Amino acid sequence: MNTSLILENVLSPPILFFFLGALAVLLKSDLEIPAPLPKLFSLYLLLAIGFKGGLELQNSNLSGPLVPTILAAIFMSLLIPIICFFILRLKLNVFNSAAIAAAYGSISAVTFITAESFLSNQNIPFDGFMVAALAMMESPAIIVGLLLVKVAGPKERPKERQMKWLEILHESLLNSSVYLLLGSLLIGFLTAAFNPSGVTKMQPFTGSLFYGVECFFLLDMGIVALQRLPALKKAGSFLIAFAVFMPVFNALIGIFVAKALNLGPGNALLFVVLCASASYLAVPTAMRMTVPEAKASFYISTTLGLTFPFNIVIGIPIYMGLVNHFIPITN
Amino acid sequence: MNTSLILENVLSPPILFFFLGALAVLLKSDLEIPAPLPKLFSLYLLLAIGFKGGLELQNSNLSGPLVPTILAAIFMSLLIPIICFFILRLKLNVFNSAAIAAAYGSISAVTFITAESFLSNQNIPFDGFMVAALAMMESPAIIVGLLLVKVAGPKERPKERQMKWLEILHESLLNSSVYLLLGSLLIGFLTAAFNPSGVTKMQPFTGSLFYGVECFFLLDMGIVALQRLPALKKAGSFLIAFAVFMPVFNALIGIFVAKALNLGPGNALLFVVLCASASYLAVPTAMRMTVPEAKASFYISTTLGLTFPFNIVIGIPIYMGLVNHFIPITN
Amino acid sequence: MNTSLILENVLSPPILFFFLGALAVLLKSDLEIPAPLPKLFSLYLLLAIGFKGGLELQNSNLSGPLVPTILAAIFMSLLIPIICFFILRLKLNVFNSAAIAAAYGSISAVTFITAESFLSNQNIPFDGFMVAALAMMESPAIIVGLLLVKVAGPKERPKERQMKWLEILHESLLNSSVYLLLGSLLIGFLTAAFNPSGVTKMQPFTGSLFYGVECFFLLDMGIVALQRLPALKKAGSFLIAFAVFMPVFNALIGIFVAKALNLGPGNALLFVVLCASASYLAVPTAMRMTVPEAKASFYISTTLGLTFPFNIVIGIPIYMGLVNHFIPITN
Amino acid sequence: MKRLDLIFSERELDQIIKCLESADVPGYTVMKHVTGRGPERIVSEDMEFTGFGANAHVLVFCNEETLKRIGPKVKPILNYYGGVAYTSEASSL
Amino acid sequence: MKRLDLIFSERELDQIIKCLESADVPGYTVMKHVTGRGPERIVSEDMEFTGFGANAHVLVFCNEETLKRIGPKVKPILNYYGGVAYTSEASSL
Amino acid sequence: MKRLDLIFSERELDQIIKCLESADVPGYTVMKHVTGRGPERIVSEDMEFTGFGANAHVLVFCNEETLKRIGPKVKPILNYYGGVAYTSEASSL
Ligand SMILES: Nc1ncnc2c1ncn2[C@@H]1O[C@H](COP(=O)(O)O)[C@@H](O)[C@H]1O
Ligand SMILES: Nc1ncnc2c1ncn2[C@@H]1O[C@H](COP(=O)(O)O)[C@@H](O)[C@H]1O
Ligand SMILES: Nc1ncnc2c1ncn2[C@@H]1O[C@H](COP(=O)(O)O)[C@@H](O)[C@H]1O
Ligand code: NA
Ligand code: NA
Ligand code: NA
Repeated sequence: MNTSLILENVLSPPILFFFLGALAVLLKSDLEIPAPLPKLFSLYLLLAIGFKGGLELQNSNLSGPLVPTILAAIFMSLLIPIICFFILRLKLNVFNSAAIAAAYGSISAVTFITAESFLSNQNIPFDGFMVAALAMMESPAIIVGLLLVKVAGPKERPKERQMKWLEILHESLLNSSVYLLLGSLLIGFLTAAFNPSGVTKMQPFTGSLFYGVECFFLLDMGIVALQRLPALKKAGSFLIAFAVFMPVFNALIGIFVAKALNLGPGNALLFVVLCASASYLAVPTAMRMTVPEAKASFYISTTLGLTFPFNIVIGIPIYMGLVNHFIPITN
Repeated sequence: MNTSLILENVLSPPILFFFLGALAVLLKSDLEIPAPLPKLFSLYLLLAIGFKGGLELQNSNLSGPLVPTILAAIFMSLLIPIICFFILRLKLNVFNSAAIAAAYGSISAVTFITAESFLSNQNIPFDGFMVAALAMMESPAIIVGLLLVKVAGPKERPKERQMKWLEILHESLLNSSVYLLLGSLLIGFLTAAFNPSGVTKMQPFTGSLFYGVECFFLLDMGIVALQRLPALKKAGSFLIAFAVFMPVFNALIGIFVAKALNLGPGNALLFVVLCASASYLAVPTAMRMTVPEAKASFYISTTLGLTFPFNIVIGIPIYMGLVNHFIPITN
Repeated sequence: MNTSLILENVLSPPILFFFLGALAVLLKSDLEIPAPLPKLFSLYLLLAIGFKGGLELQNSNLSGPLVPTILAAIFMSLLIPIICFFILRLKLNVFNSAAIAAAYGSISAVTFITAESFLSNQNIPFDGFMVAALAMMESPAIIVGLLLVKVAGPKERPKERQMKWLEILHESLLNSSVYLLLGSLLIGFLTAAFNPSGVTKMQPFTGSLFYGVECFFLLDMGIVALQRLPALKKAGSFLIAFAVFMPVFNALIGIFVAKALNLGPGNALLFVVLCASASYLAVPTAMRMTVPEAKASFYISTTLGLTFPFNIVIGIPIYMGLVNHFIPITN
Repeated sequence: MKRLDLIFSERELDQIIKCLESADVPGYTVMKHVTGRGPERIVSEDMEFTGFGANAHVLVFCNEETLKRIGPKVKPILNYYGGVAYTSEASSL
Repeated sequence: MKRLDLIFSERELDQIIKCLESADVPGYTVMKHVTGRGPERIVSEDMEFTGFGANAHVLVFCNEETLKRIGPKVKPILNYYGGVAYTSEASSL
Repeated sequence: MKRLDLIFSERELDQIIKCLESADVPGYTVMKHVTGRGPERIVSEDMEFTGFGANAHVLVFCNEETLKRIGPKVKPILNYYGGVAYTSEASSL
């Protein structure tokens, strides 16, 4: 069954465009999407995800499994980095371990929307408010990562590298992707509440266009991800194994939490995908600023070069299979 | 009543995104919309405004209050800079006064479309041909500004700075934003007249997408406007007061002209907004070329840093209140 | 009759925007569409053309005149460069002749979509699978061009300039525009076959938006084309005549092949336009890499400065007139 | 061999290039979308969309005589609109 | 007159400019979206959209004394985050 | 310390960087989207979307010996496809 799910997933436009981008790098085609076009797509996607999430949050009346789900999501984004940190410490120093751990505690918005597309292809319902969970998982992971450095790092860190609390909060809450996502969420919420005609007028932009832009962006992500692979090879087999097995492990924890939360299969998959995915946007930029001792190539090549493709291509259908197995449909 | 109008206006997506951008600067988030993306949005908006205006111009059969309205608009864009000039001369030199005066005589297309969104939110009808008035108000203000320098400026201006008539006309009619707006207007007009199926095929691009791109652009405008504020503080309290009171004053003149023209409340608001708004695109670039003696930070920080936010956030609902008060609905 | 067709064609938004761009250069307006925005439009157009072509290819069940048409298209893209080469050799050296010949053997995707818009304006049906013919005509022309250099070129070409077969195939099949077009075609095909809901979700992006982006891109092409004209004047009257008469000549050959293939008037026009159009994207970049001895200004100013505008403005309606004349409608 | 660095507003690019051409430079290189601050004005990226905010950085490698021809041609423009010009020594690789 | 070329990650741009301002430079020029490789890291264009991948190239023309004030201010930043600084001779056109 | 400025078409960027790497440069900086004119061709921004119109400006700071290794590697490429290379003196801040 999983193979048929994988096949269905692979034969959807976003994943096919991802492959097209990756293949371009493999075949040394000169296809490129010059800067700042990828930035345009990523700004658009964050704005649209946030806005749509805000609408649905409003429509959900903030009721049902919303609050426990969000609390569980925050909990996961605190727990996962700690688990990751101890595993990574087996081979890596404190700085690299903390930075990678933070990335895996956080989320990848594009993995999330790929999972949403997958669900709507399978006609499995899910709640838009899951976007709120997504938005809430970015900052805690960053904070845990920085705390790990503070607690486990060398005491003789030069003075200018001693982090101040304010800086940590600033990096974790106000870095552009978190800020735009949360802001758009709020705007979507307010618009749905006070200005329903505004929702209709936004729909062609944030709604109809979304899938196409997603494909365009995934074309670029295919290029970018494959260009990270050489760095991953240099990083060694420990990190390669980590980048594939850690998401699955995190997904498994996620499934049991989802089950405990009594989520339906759609929401459960999204929750699991949030746990399994790793950040290559907000967290890396925050780490770059606050823990320059960590090797950027480590946390980028693992998250972007391997975990991201793994999740969107075969992870999502595998997680769906697991969800179907562990969470009976009567839910 | 005005407060409720202000609230309704503030709770619409474009204004909310404007605030989101402004807040990003205040909170020192690293959110930015890298060049040339703002240029993409502004080119798109000009093209779409022009095209839609052209359609409506065609559909209006060039009849009704069209011609007197346009003549009155041109008159206002000649009158306002002269009034502004004499006020500004109280404190500023000829060059700065003329440049700022020209900016306030001209218009801001984004303020105009925000007013249109406001009207359609309030279900108040207006005529698309008002775009033609908008298009006609850019050039005269530039010409008056340059004439003011010629007439009131020092006689010993170095030779290379003596403006030639051709150059003045070139700058005022062919600078990119005026040109694209007028050109798209003409294309919309011709398409509506000779190729109705072309209109339908353009609609998803120039029509459905418009509101969303407007929001995206206003997000950037929020960033840009707030970044102008420090320069405004340097410019002093005279200019700060000017940037808030002049639009209201111009709006009041506009209301009486609108009343004399017998415009309905929708068209009246748009007319008033044209009078009250100030240019930060066409005029500043034209002034930069022809009157380099004027301080760019003066005319940009006033128009963009204060008048623009003032107009779109509270100006428009205030003007609507005034229109409702002075122009009885039986009109 | 042709004049009325020309007029109808000229009064469509894409052509009007093309004129607007060209006029901006003539009048020295500072209108410009800064890089990489034109790249964004061209990537989008290739992606959308390919995707839509793939859908229609799937829907056509690969049956009917598809295979003979594609074979004939490949044949034309081999034949035309050879004819062009011998004509060009009358005045130009081997390198320039081969490079220009290759450009005319290949195709211009924007000319093609302008022809499609023209047909749908005229309510003349055509088959989407013609895009497959378009995609197949890029590479052969490049290969012929390089072979002509190899065969007819000086034997003492320095060693580093001796082309390897692999390089030729790489340049002709994997340059970004061919690659993106073919890849999107395949993705469209697969999506239509296995994931019909994916087709619906792509439609607002690849379908509804297309006409508007085409207009925007043609605005830029107007600017770019007119900027090529001075170089064309330098290139001399032989090349100027070539750039106008060669397309017509190629179109005539195309008409007889189309007649032999028994194509309906819509498909026939598209086939003829493919023959008549010349590449300014894939071929020039390939030639630049492999035959740097050829003057880039020659092959760009002819294809982009003259043949492209000629085809989209008056070529297409003329070819339509010829098609109507030579291919009786009973077909 | 000399190296000349010119930095000024993009709006004057055409004029400056005309000067360079009329001084018969062997070539030049243009970097656009450059920002900065001079003695008076800050040129910032965020105003670029208005056709306002960007500088161009033009680089010319030429011999001493050509440089002498360039000076009197570009200086008036830089004085009028703002901008800077610096030279240094360079030699062909 | 001296020419100073600073190359470092765009993320440190604000900090570096503050240093320059506090050293009272007469002006500076910023080129963003620059990529490259240093002794350790490759900075590549394709990661630019993440806010990660681009360097800034800052160019300052100033006199020797100003340069001496700049050094101690920017060097700690370059040491902390990476980046290079080179000077050469220049003279006004 | 030496400064090397290389300007050539973006299409040759990978090749040139390979040369630099094989000459063991300590680092390099790349500015893309650069335009200009050489003795023969004008490289203009408006053709950039075709993959045609832009140059790259590559900047290398290195010692004299490294520079000597670079020369013979990059010159054939510049001769074949066009492009220029100039050196000047520089010193670390
Ligand atoms: N001392 C300097 N060093 C580097 N760049 C400068 C310097 N002074 C001015 N510039 C550049 O030249 C541009 C125009 O200068 P100005 O018109 O004098 O304000 C500025 O925006 C800077 O990019
Ligand atoms: N030797 C060099 N020559 C030119 N640019 C360099 C050199 N070394 C470093 N850079 C530039 O400085 C940036 C930061 O260097 P680093 O932080 O030392 O890796 C690199 O990405 C390059 O753009
Ligand atoms: N004398 C020069 N000074 C500055 N840049 C130059 C010079 N000559 C050539 N270039 C640059 O090098 C590029 C390639 O030169 P070429 O291939 O010789 O035409 C040009 O497009 C210019 O950007
Ligand atoms: Na996670
Ligand atoms: Na006004
Ligand atoms: Na052809």
